[in-house]
Formats: sequence, C-alpha cells, structure tokens
Amino acid sequence: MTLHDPVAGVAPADVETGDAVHPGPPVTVDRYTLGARINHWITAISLVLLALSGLALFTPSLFFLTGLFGGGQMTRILHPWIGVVLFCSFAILFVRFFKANLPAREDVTWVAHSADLLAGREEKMPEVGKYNAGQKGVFWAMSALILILIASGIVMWDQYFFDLTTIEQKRIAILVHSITAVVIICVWIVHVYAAIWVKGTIGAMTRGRVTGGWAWRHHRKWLRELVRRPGAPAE
Amino acid sequence: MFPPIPNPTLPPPEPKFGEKDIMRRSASNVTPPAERLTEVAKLIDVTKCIGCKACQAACLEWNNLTEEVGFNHGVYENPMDLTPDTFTLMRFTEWVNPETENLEWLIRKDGCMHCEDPGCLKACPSPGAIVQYSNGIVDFQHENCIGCGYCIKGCPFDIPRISKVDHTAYKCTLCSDRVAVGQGPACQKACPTQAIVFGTKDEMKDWADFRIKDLKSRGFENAGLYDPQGVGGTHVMYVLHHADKPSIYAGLPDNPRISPIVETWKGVTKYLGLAVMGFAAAAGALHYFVAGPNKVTEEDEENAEKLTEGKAPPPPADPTQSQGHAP
Amino acid sequence: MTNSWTDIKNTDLVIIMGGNAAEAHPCGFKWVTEAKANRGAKLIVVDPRYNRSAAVADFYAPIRQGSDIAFLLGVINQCIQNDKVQWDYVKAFTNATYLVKDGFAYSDGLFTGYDESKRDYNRDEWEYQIGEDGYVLTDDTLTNPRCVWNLLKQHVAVYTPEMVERICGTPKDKFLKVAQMMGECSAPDKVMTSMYALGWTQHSKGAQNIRCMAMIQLILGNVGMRGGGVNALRGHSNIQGLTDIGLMSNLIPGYLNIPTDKETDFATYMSTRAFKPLRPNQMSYWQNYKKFFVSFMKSMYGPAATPENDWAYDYLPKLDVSGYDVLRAFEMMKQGKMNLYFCQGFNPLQAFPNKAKLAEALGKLKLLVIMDPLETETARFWEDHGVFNKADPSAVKTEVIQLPTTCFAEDEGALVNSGRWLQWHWAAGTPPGEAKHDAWIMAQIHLRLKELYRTEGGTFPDPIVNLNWPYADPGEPTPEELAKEMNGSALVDVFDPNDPTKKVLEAGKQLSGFGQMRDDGTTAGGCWIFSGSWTEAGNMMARRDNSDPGDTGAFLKWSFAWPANRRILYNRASCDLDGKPWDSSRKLIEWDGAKWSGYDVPDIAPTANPRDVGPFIMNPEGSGRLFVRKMMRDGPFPAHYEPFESPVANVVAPKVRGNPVARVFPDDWKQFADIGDPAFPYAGTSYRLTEHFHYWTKNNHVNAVLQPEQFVEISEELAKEKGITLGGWVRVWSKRGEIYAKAVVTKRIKPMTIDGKTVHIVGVPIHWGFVGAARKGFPANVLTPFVGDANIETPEFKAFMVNIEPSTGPVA
Amino acid sequence: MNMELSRRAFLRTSGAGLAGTTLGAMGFGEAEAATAAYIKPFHLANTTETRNTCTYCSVACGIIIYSKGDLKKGEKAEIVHIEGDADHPTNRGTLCPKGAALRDIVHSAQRLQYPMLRKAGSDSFERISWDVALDKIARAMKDDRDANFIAKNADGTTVNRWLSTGFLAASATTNETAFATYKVVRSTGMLAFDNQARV
Repeated sequence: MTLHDPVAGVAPADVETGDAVHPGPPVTVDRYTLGARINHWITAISLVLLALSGLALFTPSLFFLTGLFGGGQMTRILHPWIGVVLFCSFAILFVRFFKANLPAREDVTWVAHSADLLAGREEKMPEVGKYNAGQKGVFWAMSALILILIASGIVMWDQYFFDLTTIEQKRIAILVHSITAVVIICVWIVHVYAAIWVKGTIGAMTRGRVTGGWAWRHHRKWLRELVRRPGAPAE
Repeated sequence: MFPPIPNPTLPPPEPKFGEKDIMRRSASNVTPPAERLTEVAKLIDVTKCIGCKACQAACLEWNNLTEEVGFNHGVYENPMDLTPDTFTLMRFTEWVNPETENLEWLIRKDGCMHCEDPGCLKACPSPGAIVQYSNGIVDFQHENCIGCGYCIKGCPFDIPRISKVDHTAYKCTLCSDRVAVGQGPACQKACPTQAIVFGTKDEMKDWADFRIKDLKSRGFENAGLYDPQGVGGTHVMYVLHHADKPSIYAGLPDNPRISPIVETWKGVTKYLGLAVMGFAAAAGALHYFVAGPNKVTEEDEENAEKLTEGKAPPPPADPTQSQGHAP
Repeated sequence: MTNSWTDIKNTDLVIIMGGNAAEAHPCGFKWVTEAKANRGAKLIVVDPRYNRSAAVADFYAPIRQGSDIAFLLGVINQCIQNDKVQWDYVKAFTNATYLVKDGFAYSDGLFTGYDESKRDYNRDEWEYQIGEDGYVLTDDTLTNPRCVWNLLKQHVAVYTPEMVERICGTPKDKFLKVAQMMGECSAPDKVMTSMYALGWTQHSKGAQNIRCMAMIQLILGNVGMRGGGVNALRGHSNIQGLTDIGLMSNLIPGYLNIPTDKETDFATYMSTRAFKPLRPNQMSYWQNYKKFFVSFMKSMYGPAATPENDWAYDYLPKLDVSGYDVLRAFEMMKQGKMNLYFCQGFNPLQAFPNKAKLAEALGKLKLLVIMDPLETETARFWEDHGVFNKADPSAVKTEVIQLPTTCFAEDEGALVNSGRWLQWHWAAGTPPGEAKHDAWIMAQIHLRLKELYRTEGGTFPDPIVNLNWPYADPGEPTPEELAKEMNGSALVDVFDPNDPTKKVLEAGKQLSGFGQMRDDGTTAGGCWIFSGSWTEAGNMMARRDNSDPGDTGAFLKWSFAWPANRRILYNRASCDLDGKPWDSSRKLIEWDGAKWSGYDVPDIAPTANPRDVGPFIMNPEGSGRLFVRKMMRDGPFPAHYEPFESPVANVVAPKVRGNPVARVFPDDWKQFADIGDPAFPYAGTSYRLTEHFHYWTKNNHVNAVLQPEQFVEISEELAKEKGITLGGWVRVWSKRGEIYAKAVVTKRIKPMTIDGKTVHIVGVPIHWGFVGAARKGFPANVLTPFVGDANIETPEFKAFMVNIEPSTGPVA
Repeated sequence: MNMELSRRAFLRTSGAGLAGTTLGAMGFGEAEAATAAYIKPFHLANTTETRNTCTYCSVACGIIIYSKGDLKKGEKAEIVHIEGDADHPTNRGTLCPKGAALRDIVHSAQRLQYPMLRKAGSDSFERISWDVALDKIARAMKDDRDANFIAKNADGTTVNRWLSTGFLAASATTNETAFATYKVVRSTGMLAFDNQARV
C-alpha cells in the first residue's frame, strides 16, 4: 500500500489507495475504495441528520423536523451524539483524503478559471489531479467547520459539560455554532450540487468507479498519473 | 401591614387564566389576547428580609420538590445555588458600607424575575415550552420542554436549571396554580416579615414607594425599586437599600438585558442563516436551470481510451496558454 | 411576655438583647417590622454576633456574652445621670421611694449576709423599713439615702460607659448611642419594648439579666403600656402552658407551690402565703390563694380531699431542697440515686449541659422510658455512633422502652403561647403505626399502677388509688374533659357568701372565672389561671373572632388569655394616678371616675380607685420593684458576675467567681476551665439557627436541606490567626468534650477587647446529633458546663470557654 | 440518493429548508402540536381543612392542615399540606422555615411507629406490644416506689416523696395532656419532675 508514485515526479499524494484504471472500452477508473465510500456516507448521513436536527432547534419554523427524530427531547439527545459520530467519521476521512487535498500549483489556475467552469467551458480549465481546487476547498472548509462545530458543540452540551464553561461562553458558543452550521450547510449544498451537476460523479461514491471519460474530463492529471503508474494498462 | 390574602376556598374556583391569556409562547407566533389581564407582581423588600428561608421551605413544600441534603460550605446559603428543585434561594452577602464603615448583611431572595421581555422564552426553540401569560407570569410547560438549555443562555439572571432526572428546565412558576385561584405564591404567603408581598404590579409599585420613603427617612439615600427596564420591567421586583448598586446583592445585574449575543443568535443569525442557505440552494438550482448539467462527452471517453491504450492523448493543458484554444 | 406578639406593633423602640427574635421567632418578629413600617419605630440589636435580627436593625452594638448586667446597669446609670426617667411613673408605681433597712449593703460584689460555705445569703436585711402601721416607710422627696432610688443610684454608679466597654467590649460610643435611644423612651408618649429569650436566661445569673430590663422598663415607665413591657419569647409551643400547669418540681398548677419539709401542715403552709398588703388598700389575686389551692386539691383528689384531712395536704410530696430540677436529677442519676426516668417529648441527652455526664448518668438507670413522636438521641444513648456518640452497648445495662406518640397534627387541645393565649387546635391526621396520644399513655400507666396497688398493696397507695379520675373512658380522658376540669366547676350548688339564699352556681356547672372559686371544697378547678377558658358558654379557647376594635392588637375575642382574658399584664400602669392614659394615642384602659374600661380587660378590680390601689397587684406593695427584697437568692439588685468560665476575672469584684450563690456540684467544679485559662482562650456561646428547631427539625428533610451540616462561626481575625479556612473542618473543645464542625468565617463576629485583653468569640449552633435527616454532628452540650442560674437553675449555655484548631474532620 | 433526480425533484428537495409545510404534510405535524399550556390544578382540591397551631415556638402561629380524608367522619386522614392561617391575628398566614415545612415533620422518616424495647446490654431495639410495654413500666414504677418511697424525713415529718424516679414533661403537648400528666406523676409523690422551660 503506497501512495507514492516513484515515476512521474508529480505530487505522490494525488493518487490514493485503490485508485486504478481498467482499460475499456469502456474505460473505467476506480476512484474510491469500499472503505472510503462507507466512511463518506457515514459522514454524509451524519451531516444531513445533524443539519436536520440542528435546523429544528435553530429556528422554530423548522421545529417540526424534530418529528424525524422522535420528538424534541430525542432530537436534543441525538444531535450531539450524531455530532460525535460525524466528528470521528470525518476524522478518519480526513486522514484518508488530506494528502490528496494538499494545495497544488494548478489550483490557482483552476480557481482563476472557475467562472469558465460554471459557464460550462470546462475545456478552459487546467488539468487537475484527483481533486480540483473546488473539491479541496470543500474538504478544508468541512474540516475547519467541523472542528469549530464540535468545539462549540461541546460547550453547548449541557448534559455533560455544563460546569466547564460560563454561561457567557456558552452564549458565544451557541452563536458560533449557529453561524458555522449555516456555513457548513452552504458548503454542503455546494458539494451536493457539484455532485449532481457534474454527471457521473455520484457513481464515484456509490459504485466507487467513474468512467474514463469522466476522469479524462474532470481529473485528467490524475488519470494520466494512474495510467503512467507501474502496472497500469498503458505501461 | 399589607393585607393578607384570604385563605383559599375549598373547593377552589376554576383557574382564572389559562391558554386564552397567553401573550407570548416560545417558538410560536401567537395573537396576543385582545385584553390584557391585570399585571401581577411579587415585591421582595430586601430591607425587611431576615433571611429565614421560609420562602425556600414553602416553595419546596408547595411544589413537592425534594432537594438533596447538602453540606455546609462555610456560608449560610443552602443549597449553594438554584437547582431544578430549588426555585428560590436566599443569597447572603456581608458588605461593609464604605461610607459608614458599618457591616451590612445583604440577604436577597433569588429566583425567576418573570421579565416582561423574557430571555428564556426568546431563546427557547420548542413551541409552547415557555409561555407568558398576559398577567406577566412566565411559566414553563414541561411536556413541551426538550431540555436543550437554551433558556439558561437566554436568561439575564441565570435562573433556569435543567433536571438531571427528566431533562426539562425548572424555575419559579410564580405559583401560577395558586395565582390562578386568587392566592399569592407560596413564598409570599409564608414570608414572616412580609418582605415578600404580592399583588398587581401597580399596587406593588405603590407599596415600594411607601417602603422607599421609610428607608430614606432612615438614612438610606439610595433606596429604590429594582424593576429593570432592560428586560421591559419584571414581575418580581426588589426594594433595595442601595438601588444604585444592585450588584452588591450577590451579583444582581446592574443593567440586565437579554445578552446581545442571544439577540444576535435568535435574531439576525436566524433570518440571515435561513436566507443564506436558501440562497445557496436557489443559486444551485438556478445554475442548473441556466447552465444545464455538466455531462461527460463521447470525446472524453475516447480520449480516456486512447490514453489507456497508450495512444497519444491530447497533451496536458498548459495553464500558461492563452484561453480559447481547445486542445 | 407581659404583652403580646401583636402588641409589639405599638412600640417606638425595640431592643433585642438576650435573644434573636428574627431567627428564633420570625413570625413574631413580623410585629417589629410592622412597628418600623407604621410608626417609624427603631430596632436595636445588642448581641455578640451580628445575627439575622441585626441584619434589619437600625443600630447594632456588639457585646460579650455573659456581660449583659454590666451593660444594662450602665444604661440605668445613664438614665439617672441624664435624667431620662419617667418620674411620675417611677414615683407612683415603683418602690423607688421605699426605705430599705439600714443593714442592707453591697460591697466587693457581695450583698449583706453572704456565707461562702453555704454559697448562700442570709437575706433578712434585704427588706423595707416597716412603720408602726405595718406599712412600708417611704420618702416621696427621694432625699433619704436609704430610699431604693438612692441605693440604686449608688449601686449603678460604677457602671460608667468606660466600665461597660471594659467588661462588655462594647465600644463606648455604641453603648452611649444605645443608652441614649433607650433613654428617650422615658417620655410618657414614647415606649420601648424588650424582646429577650434564652440569650438572657441561660446564664448563671439569667434571672438577674431580666430583672435589669424590668428595672429599666419601670424607670422608663414602659411596663403596662401598649408597645412596652418585658417580653420573654418562650421557645416551645407550649412551654408556657406546661409551666402554667406546674409541671415542675416545685409547682402546683397556676404558680402555687409544692410545700416544703418545714410546712408540716396545711395551716403552716398557708401562713406564709397569707397576703399582707405593704401599702394601704393594696389588693392582689394572692388573697385568694386558699381558694385556688383547695379547688386544685378537689380536682386532684375529689371526695378524698376533705376539710378533715386538710384537703389531702399530705398526699402532696414535700420538698427538702429548693427543687429537683433537671441538673439535680442528672447529678442524682450519675450518683446512682435514680432508677427510673421518663422522657416525654424531651431529648435531655442533647438539651442539658455536659453530654458526657448525661450519658454516664443515663447508663446508671434501670429503666428509661421515652415517649416521643420522633427518634431521639436520648433513646439511643447506648448506641455506638463512633466519634459522634461513643458507646459500648453491651456495657450499658439500662433498659429502654420507646413509646410512639402522636404529634400536634394528630391530637386536639390547647397550647399557651408566649403572650399567654390559650389556643385550641383540632386533630387532622391519622397517627402513624401504633402511635398513641400522650394522655392515653399516662392514663394507661396510672390505671395499671393503681391496679397493682389495689391488688398487691404497697407503700402509701392513697394518693394513687384516690386520684380523681372522673373520665367517661378512664383509659383515655378526652381533651374536652381535661380542659373543663382545669377551668373548674361547682361540685354542689354554690351560694353567695353574703346572701346564703342566692344561688350563684348550680352543681356541675362550669365556673366562669377564678373569682367563683371557693376555699370550702364546693368548687374544683385544676388550674385557677385557666379558669374562664371553658365556661358554660363553651370553649373560649376555640374562639376565632379576629376583630380588633381600636386597632390595638388586643384581639380580645380570639381564643382566651390568662388571667381572665387579659392581654397586657399590669395594664393599669398605662394610666397615670388619675386613671388617664399616659399617652392618649395608646389608650388601653381608662378610669371614668367609677370604673375601669377600655380595649383590654383591666388588670385591677374594675372599681378599684386609681389613687388607692397600686397597679402591680401581684405584689403586696402594689408597685413595681426596683429593689426586689429577698425574693431572689443572688441579690435585691442585679450585679455583674462573670460566667463560671470566663476569659477575665470580674472587673468590678475580682474575688468573686461566677455567681456567688449559684449551685455547683463538686465534680462539676473540676470540669470548669480556670479564669483566663490559656488552654481555653476563646469565649464560646451556643444558639439556635432560624432554619432549625432544637433537635427536632433535623428529622425534617426540608429543614435538613436548608441547613444540612453542623458549623461554628468565627471571625476572620481568629480564622487567620489559627489558619482556619472558610468551609474547612475545625475541632472545638472545652474541658468537657470536643466537637468537629465546618467553619463559617464571617465579618459578623469581631474580636473584642475585654479589660485590655483580646477575646475571640466562637459561636456554636446547637442543632445537630446522630439521628435524623441532616448530616451527623455534635450537639453543643458536649461543650457546655454543668451549672445553672442561681434562682431557677437554667443551665449556663451561653457563656463558656473553648479552644479551636483546624482539622481534617471527624473520623467515625 | 437518487442520482438521476429530475429537475423538479431536486428543486423540491433542496427547498426543504424553506418549504416546511411540505414535510409537515408528510406526517411530521405532531411535533408541532405541542401540549397546550395549562395551569397546574390547585392541589388542595378535595381535601379537608383543619385548624391547628404550629408545634414549634411560642409565637403559636395558626395553621391550616389539609388532609385527604376526614377524621371527624371517622375516616383515615392523610396530611397532604400545611399552610399558615391568614385569619390568625399573630401570623396572618405567614410561617417560618420550620413552620412552612411542618408537613415533612409529620411524615418524617424518624417518626416512631411501634413500642420498642432495648434490653440491658443489647445493641438494638425490638418491637413489643403496648400491653407488654405498659405493664413493664407500671411494674417497674411500683417496685421502685415501694422500695424507695420516703414517707417521713429524719425529723419524723411526713414528706411522702419519691426521689428515685424522675419525669421530664414535654414542651409541645397540649395543656390537657399536661394536666393528665401532672395528675398521674404528682399522685405518685415524684419530685424530680420538670419540663423544658429552661432549655
């Protein structure tokens, strides 16, 4: 199990464990291992549940969402525990993905061309590795926001941690938690939208594979690296 | 003497207020009753209080609360703080008056102030867990309480406490069950020196004036009424000998108001947050509608095949190249 | 109380000294706050601690415990020096003008006639000069050096403000402020009230503490006035009633006396009780002593009390000592002279001094019988509770029978409050388990004992088998039967002594008052002062009309007050010599030229002319006594004596230790710390807290919550000196024992300077023990000395010496 | 997650945050229908009132005892609440911290229920019947009185006193109990008879 690519001299982290190309036609590319996918979906489900339960407690107009969790008391009990699940699950995800998400040279160009991307002029984008700058942004934003949420969440978790902080600190925590939650939901919307908008993406996280075309179109550098790898079909 | 409230009649009359008199309800929009009940208030005259804790005993008895037997911690307070079973607590402060150099033992009965603008109610996310009747009583409805503790953050006086048993919030109800049948709160009834009196808010203000005049005649120049306007006034008020410095009375807030942080959280954050999230979602939808899906083309697939087969695929895009030249 | 709780609202100045009304009597204290609110009255608190009464006082002055007499005589001195005297009142209503025998004198802390070996006085010289007409000689000009006023003036002269500061530790300016505020009440329209309790009584000179205040109130003209008087705040709900009914060694109901060995027959007994006026025309209740006594004996022994057997006079036990008070009883018990002991609703192991001695004494009994609604430490004195109650059950041979009784909520009857109101109450709940009424238990014991004597014979069974027991169910007399019996009834048709044809009472009817009692055996009545409480009109004690005409606070139609439904004792003194109120705004009664009438029942014969009859009708002088003659064992004037354990020697009489006539048992002397003993440098005092009632409420969960654990109170200065931290454990010990408690370190106690020496005070609340809902602790009597007041043997709980150190807490 | 969401479905889902009513219609409405506010019922309804006097200090505050069941009707009565009597001239309905907690002294865990005997040297009490207890007491009294009664003193004066047995009388019993006690105790010639007036 190595993430190193001794050949290409590109960022070795760009290729993750289990990434592989299968010649076609049609060409398919293994993008996420089963473990990574399970990890992702636990995180994803947690996040959604947290968003739903959090929103229920955030604004009265959404309080009805507590019905999803078996009532207000259950929502209050479950939310922080789901938060703990999210945090742990994401922590593993973080270890799994953080290297491939380290900044790369082309990220700057990618960002500079992001308007082209949105406008559908994909061809103007630079070739990127396993993750483009947008994905990396989502990754790092999630990491930072989850850290803030868990920290402020613990301050608010009166049942176990009431005595550790002052009420004023709790008030600040609750405000920070709310704002952070709004932001993370927005990041989540971007993430989900991107997955929906870019057709063929969702399969990466469901089946673990993408089409060669998808990889060519969106993560060409990554594809080249995979192809170039020892034991890869093209070698 | 403030006229005692007559003994209750048995059987008691029907409650004189209820659902129809709710002025505010947590996490809900209610139409305030067309006619407001006469505002009630409890007046605690700190200058008459002998710290006997009869109010604490009466509160425990009336509300059938079982507090734990604690320890002595070198002071007269017991328990040391409000708890889910201690709705009211005598707090003792030994204060040396810098002007007279005399020791003054300031004894304040702590408990819910029944704010006109209740921070707990504002903070509460659960519809109907906190209600405010139009007579001013702020009451918790435990069936609706989810135990989140937001009321604690909302309260400028640090009053509500969450029970470790049923995980709902508790505080003084102003004995709404007694007031509803024409009785005063249990603490008021018990108070041996009538340091606690109960009546309409106007009566209480008049009585406070009477008391303040007496105190001024005894040299307490700054005697006054504590009815903080930062929370719209309260339905539990204090007569203080030193109304110019409430905080000497075991940290009674000088200028209580709902924390600006809580206001921000429950105000602008709530609306802005919803708006931002809504905007993000809408933007995505709009983009999809306008730009359409980003689909993988046949050409992409062919390129991928070429690449895997070792045929020359298009070279890597050079970011330094000028735009507009398709590879 | 000479007055009543509700009357306190009429005052201008309240002095709380020797008590802590706000904490011990909160609902009575309400009337102090009413006086403040309605009349602008001021409140002074004089106490070693700045307590919860002081928290709402207008003025607080500290005082060292056990030095009250010096303080109060200092006040009298100030009143005399500054002419703060209600002269008309003093001259007309007190014995200020009376001449005292030439043999009477006071020097070096002792009065004439002291016998050190007996620790007693020959009191013969402590008397008035009597003229040839048999009446007291007086000097209305107050110039004769032998008149009471001049003797008093001379007696108090030593108690200057400087001396007061030296003895009491009260800063001179604070003392003078108190004296000045009190002195102002010498104006006829200014009235002060005194509220005291065990802070004055629980000293080896407790009775004299109270006398001091009585004297001040006479000098200020405040006795008998609305809002005035000398008000003892009784501690227990019916301790007034139990004393009224004479449940004491030397009493017969209604403050009649058990005869002594010297009173060998009824005639001798009556001879010293014949009321002989010392002033012309003076009247008194005591003129009727024989009527009260005979009616009592008829109630006690019914047909067995006959003129022939002197109304069964010999059925009464005779005293060979002044009384078998509790201290004597436990001393006897310790010496193995007591075999059986009953405790009815009483916890002596906690309540009397020197717990170790008490436990030892109880262990020498054959049988201890406890009747109580609650668990008590006394019932379990033999049980081992480690450091809290070290005991070896196998070594304790005392058998203990513990009988469950009902409590207030489960029985019916009357209680006498501090203002002498007899209030009836009704049962509300079913007793728990097999708990029984005390009256049932007493009846059962009596019937069984009677049966044993009847069947077996025995020593002098007469008073037992002849005890009048006329109840429908002999096994359980009802409250109604007993109440009616105490009120009294006619045994046969009773006729007017002046007109034998006029029937005034029909046989079997209830008396309307003690005025109807006879000394010929035709009436019975268990307790003459309660006569009028259950008449033919019904149960007067159950009356519930709370109307108060004139807003005087009298409430004449609420329950019944003894004597004769009178609410303010000596109320005749509220009027001047012509019978007009001293202060028309405080009218209580008034003489209209023919009779007395007003808001209260006049404390004088309704037609007694004010110029003829003095207002203090319990005294043969008819006047209030500034000089108390030989009525008290320790002096006709109060004098300052140090407590038996004291940080300093007596400044005014260095050779006198403690009260020179207080009784001390030999073994107990050995357990007193020496004066100024460096091993016990701190002045201890014990007291109640408002959250608890004696040793009862530690059995109540709610009260245990409010004050859960034992503590002692010390100053910040002492804490610093000894390295004691707030809330930390301390060990406090006296020569008799040790306790462990938490430390309440407070600004409310300050070190004092006594005769140049710094004295720290250690306050010890009393409420803890080894049973109950509160945390285990030590009763304060572990520390206190086994000595009582010279006159009435109230233990000296308020002043003793201790040491203190930081501790890690008790190791059980 | 359905990957091929139609445009409409997507819109609807992503709009959930704004369109709560939709989910409400899906059966989540119950969470919203919180229990209506109500005032707790006054819990003295259906109780019996009895006038009584506080058992502690001698202010003698008037109290009203509320019980379930009525003794006067011969029913079992359980005390559920005790409160000050507003008609009483002294306390006007008020009570101190002891008085306000009277109910819990009536129901104290330390209330005695049965006659108990602790035998010499034993480390515990054992339950006995009233008859056994009372007979034992009467027997002990008679034996001690017969043995130690002093009919005459050294001077030959009739003194009729019994000093080897003592009796401490209660401080909170009624006058009537006190009088019954006085009669029984005094008739035996006991002199070590005292009450709680001093402590």
